[in-house]
Amino acid sequence: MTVKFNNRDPVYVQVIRHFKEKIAKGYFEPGQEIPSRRELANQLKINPNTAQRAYKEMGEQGLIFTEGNMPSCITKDEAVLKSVREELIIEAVDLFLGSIKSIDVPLSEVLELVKKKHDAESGEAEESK
Amino acid sequence: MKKYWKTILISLIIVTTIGSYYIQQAMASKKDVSFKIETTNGDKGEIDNLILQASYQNGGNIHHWLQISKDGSTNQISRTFFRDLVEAHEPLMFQKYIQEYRNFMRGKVLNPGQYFEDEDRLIYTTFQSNGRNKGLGNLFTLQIDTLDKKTNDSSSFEINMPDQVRYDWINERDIYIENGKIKILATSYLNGEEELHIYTVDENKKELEHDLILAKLESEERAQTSINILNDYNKVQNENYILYMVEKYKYLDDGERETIPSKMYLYNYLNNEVKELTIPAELKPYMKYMILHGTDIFIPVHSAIGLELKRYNIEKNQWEEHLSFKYPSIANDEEAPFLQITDDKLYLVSRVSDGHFFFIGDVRTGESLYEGKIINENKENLNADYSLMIEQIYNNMN
Amino acid sequence: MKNFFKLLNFEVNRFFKLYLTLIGLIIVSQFIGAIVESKVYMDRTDQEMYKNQLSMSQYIERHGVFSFNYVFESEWFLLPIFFSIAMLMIYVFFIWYRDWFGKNTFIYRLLMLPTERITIYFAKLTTIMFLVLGLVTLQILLIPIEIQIVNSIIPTDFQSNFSFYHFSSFEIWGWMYPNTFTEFILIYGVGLIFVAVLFTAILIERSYGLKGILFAIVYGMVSFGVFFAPILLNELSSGYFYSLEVFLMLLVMSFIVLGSAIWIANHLLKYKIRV
Amino acid sequence: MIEVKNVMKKYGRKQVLKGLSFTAEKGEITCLIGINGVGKTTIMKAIMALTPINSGEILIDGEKIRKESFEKVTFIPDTITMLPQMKICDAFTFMADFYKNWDPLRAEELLQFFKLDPTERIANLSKGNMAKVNMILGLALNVDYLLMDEPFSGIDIFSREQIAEVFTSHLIEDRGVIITTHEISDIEHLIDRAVIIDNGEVLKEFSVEEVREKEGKSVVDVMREVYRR
Repeated sequence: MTVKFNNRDPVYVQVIRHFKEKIAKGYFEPGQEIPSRRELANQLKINPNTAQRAYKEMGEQGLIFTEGNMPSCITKDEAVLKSVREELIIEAVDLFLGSIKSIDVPLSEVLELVKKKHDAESGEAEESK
Repeated sequence: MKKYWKTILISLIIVTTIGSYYIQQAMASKKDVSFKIETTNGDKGEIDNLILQASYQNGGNIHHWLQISKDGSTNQISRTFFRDLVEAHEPLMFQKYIQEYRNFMRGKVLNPGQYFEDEDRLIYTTFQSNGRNKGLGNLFTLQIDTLDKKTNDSSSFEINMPDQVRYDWINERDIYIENGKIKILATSYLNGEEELHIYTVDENKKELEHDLILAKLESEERAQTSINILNDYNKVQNENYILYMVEKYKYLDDGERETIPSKMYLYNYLNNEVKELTIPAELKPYMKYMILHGTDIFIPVHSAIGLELKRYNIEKNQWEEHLSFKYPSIANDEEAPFLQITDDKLYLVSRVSDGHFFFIGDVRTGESLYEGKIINENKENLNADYSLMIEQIYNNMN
Repeated sequence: MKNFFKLLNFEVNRFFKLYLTLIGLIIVSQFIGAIVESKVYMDRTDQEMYKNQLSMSQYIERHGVFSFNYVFESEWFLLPIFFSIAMLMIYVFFIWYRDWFGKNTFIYRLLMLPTERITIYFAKLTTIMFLVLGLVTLQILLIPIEIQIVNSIIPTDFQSNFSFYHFSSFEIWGWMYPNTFTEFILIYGVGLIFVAVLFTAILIERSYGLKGILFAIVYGMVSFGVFFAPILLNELSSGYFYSLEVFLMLLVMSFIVLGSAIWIANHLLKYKIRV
Repeated sequence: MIEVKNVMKKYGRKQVLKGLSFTAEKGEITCLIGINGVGKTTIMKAIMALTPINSGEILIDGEKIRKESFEKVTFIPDTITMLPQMKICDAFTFMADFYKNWDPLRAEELLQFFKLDPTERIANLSKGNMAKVNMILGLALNVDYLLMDEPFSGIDIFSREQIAEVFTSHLIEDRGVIITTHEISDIEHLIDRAVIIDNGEVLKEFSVEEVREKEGKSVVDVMREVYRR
């Protein structure tokens, strides 16, 4: 996996976000093993210390857990996983709302469009399969 | 280890080679040229205290110095570096001085002509030039150092030579000291001119009292004239007379020089008189071999049957009948025979076919005291045409 | 100590190729010399004998037998030696400057070795002496061979016997192969001091750049002065001291000069050296 | 910890370091940033006692540099420090000869990682490969501190990436690294601390993550600020 980082947000924050997305998308099953922080650093071409920091944070947020000196795993706690998903969705929606506020259109109309677009894309997606 | 083989190998080679080279050197010098004296006749005791300071040439022109005594010879090739450092190569008399009067001898020129010794004093005199202004000659100061042999304390004083005493250099030949008067025999050179002087110094007044010119050579005549002093060069004790000749010679076409009739003079320290010696015609050819000894003048004449010593007595100023020493002919032209007369003894060393003939005779009675041979012990180290030169024979006793 | 030997070995290996060529040069040139010179001599002899109808003995009467000086004083023999000396002199400087100005600045590595830096100095110093003594040894080994070569060409009647202690009667040999081991040690000791002073001078230059050149020269002259002070002193005092005393003074001075050279070098390498 | 305490240095008349100070922690990558000729390299040489300083002091874990220190801190200059005629393996034997803590296995590993042939003569190496070998000479030593002078300058992009990768690997982990660069962007994410230097002085010394977190600025942003001042 590779990630394009921006230089302004702390790298460890970006790493955590990256993990959340993966979880939300379901690439990571609950309880799945994740790469050691060294592997991670190597894969993402980041400083091991940063990877360490990211894992620490995620540990505190309960996203991952480590038993003894076993490799860390994604949490099995449904609640947390669910919250991650919601968090991302809400984030996205907030962003969306924020941008359409500027051009005040009635919500119904917008939703129409959204629905249409979404179906079309997913349709293409179907075909492409 | 094995990646160091080069270095190790080379070091081994270096050490072994250089090591063995010097071991070989040591060996070589062990079985080095060495001479010994073989008594053929007379009293062995004669050579007990003798030391012959000599040098030999073995082809080439390097002089190897060595000393020969009854116990054989010191070989000089094996001389260690340090033996050189302790003036081992200097004439024995000076080695003795340096041992006994180390401090007094510091920085002194080792030229017997500048020394005087009697039982209680050793005196050294030297002319020091004030620098070199060629042509006009240098001004000189005469320095006189005196060592009291008993108390071993030394004193010194200087005399500035008067202005007319200007020379390029002054070469001292002999010192004579009699009741407070120091007489210095010296040859002085200026622009090719040569003069023989007697400088008389008053020890107590510390001043130059008298400057006598015995002989003078103009620059042009020096080409075929020279002043020879026939006294024993190494004698530092008083001798009442100075025997010198103004030798005239001409060069033969083969480059050899031939003495032509020349004048012989005798100077008397006691009364500052110079008188010319008249030499019988038949002796003239030998005059330049004359030897002054005490009140006698000897003229050696080598002959088939040995050596004839013509004798002239100065006091009686007359010729007395000669002494003759008989021994097998030693006529030999490669090496002129060495002759020395000290303490009424005649020492003669002359080349013979199988070595060198060594003879000691009594010059009062004319009898032979000792006959022997100086031979090279190990022939293989010496070319057949080696030559041995005796510089001086010392008697350890005095 | 271990590191010293490693470095020594390393430095030796660095020069080794050049060293071999040098040795080869000497051997070839001197052997040719031995052959050529003896041939020339024989031709001359034959002509001479033929021209004036001389028998061997008569000829030897007049001209003497073959002398090894013909060989040992010929260019064939001497030039390669002088060349080698020159090479080694140059290498005294090269052995340092190559590490700075070489294609890769190796001095970085040397100075970063976990060992006292003065060890590098000692290693290089020993290397030079090592190379010198190597050639000295080579010459000792070659002489007998060359004598063999000559004697194989010159008929026995013309041969003169040659032993090693006559060897030291030629001037340069007198210096390169003194008569006694003591003198050998002393002479090459002086050589060592000379190289040490040069090394230190080089390090001064390396440490202070352009200014350094000036310092280096001054330092060199001072060392030289100190070293020869006793002799000078003795000259001025018109031989006041006996040779033994002068020698001892020289000995002391040499130790002072060598000691200070090493001390300065050590200080520079520790605190002042620049890469 | 390597402490550089107000070090001053002159070259002739030119003052290259004007009382410069910073510290580099073990286990962190500290980057000396600054345009060429501000004395970055000089500092590194000064730390290694490869050039004298006029005043100030430099301590490695609290001590001045000693011969033992060279088993603890090493310097990778921007040129290779082995003889051209040497083979790579020769160079390694040399290192093994003199350094107690040379790790031949790691050297091997790195050779394979960089895909280098140990029998290659150093003279014949490409610039990139030479830089890599040079890296190995430093990295295969079990030292606590690594000083690297412009490891990325003037070499091809792939070599850069390979070398960059090394920084994220166990080879660097737990060691203190000081690295100089005049081109930060390649390694912006690799470093922990940045020390911005301009004509012989430290303009700013900071932890990059902190700055991103608190001020939301990239290293380049910070550089812009400090230079503008």
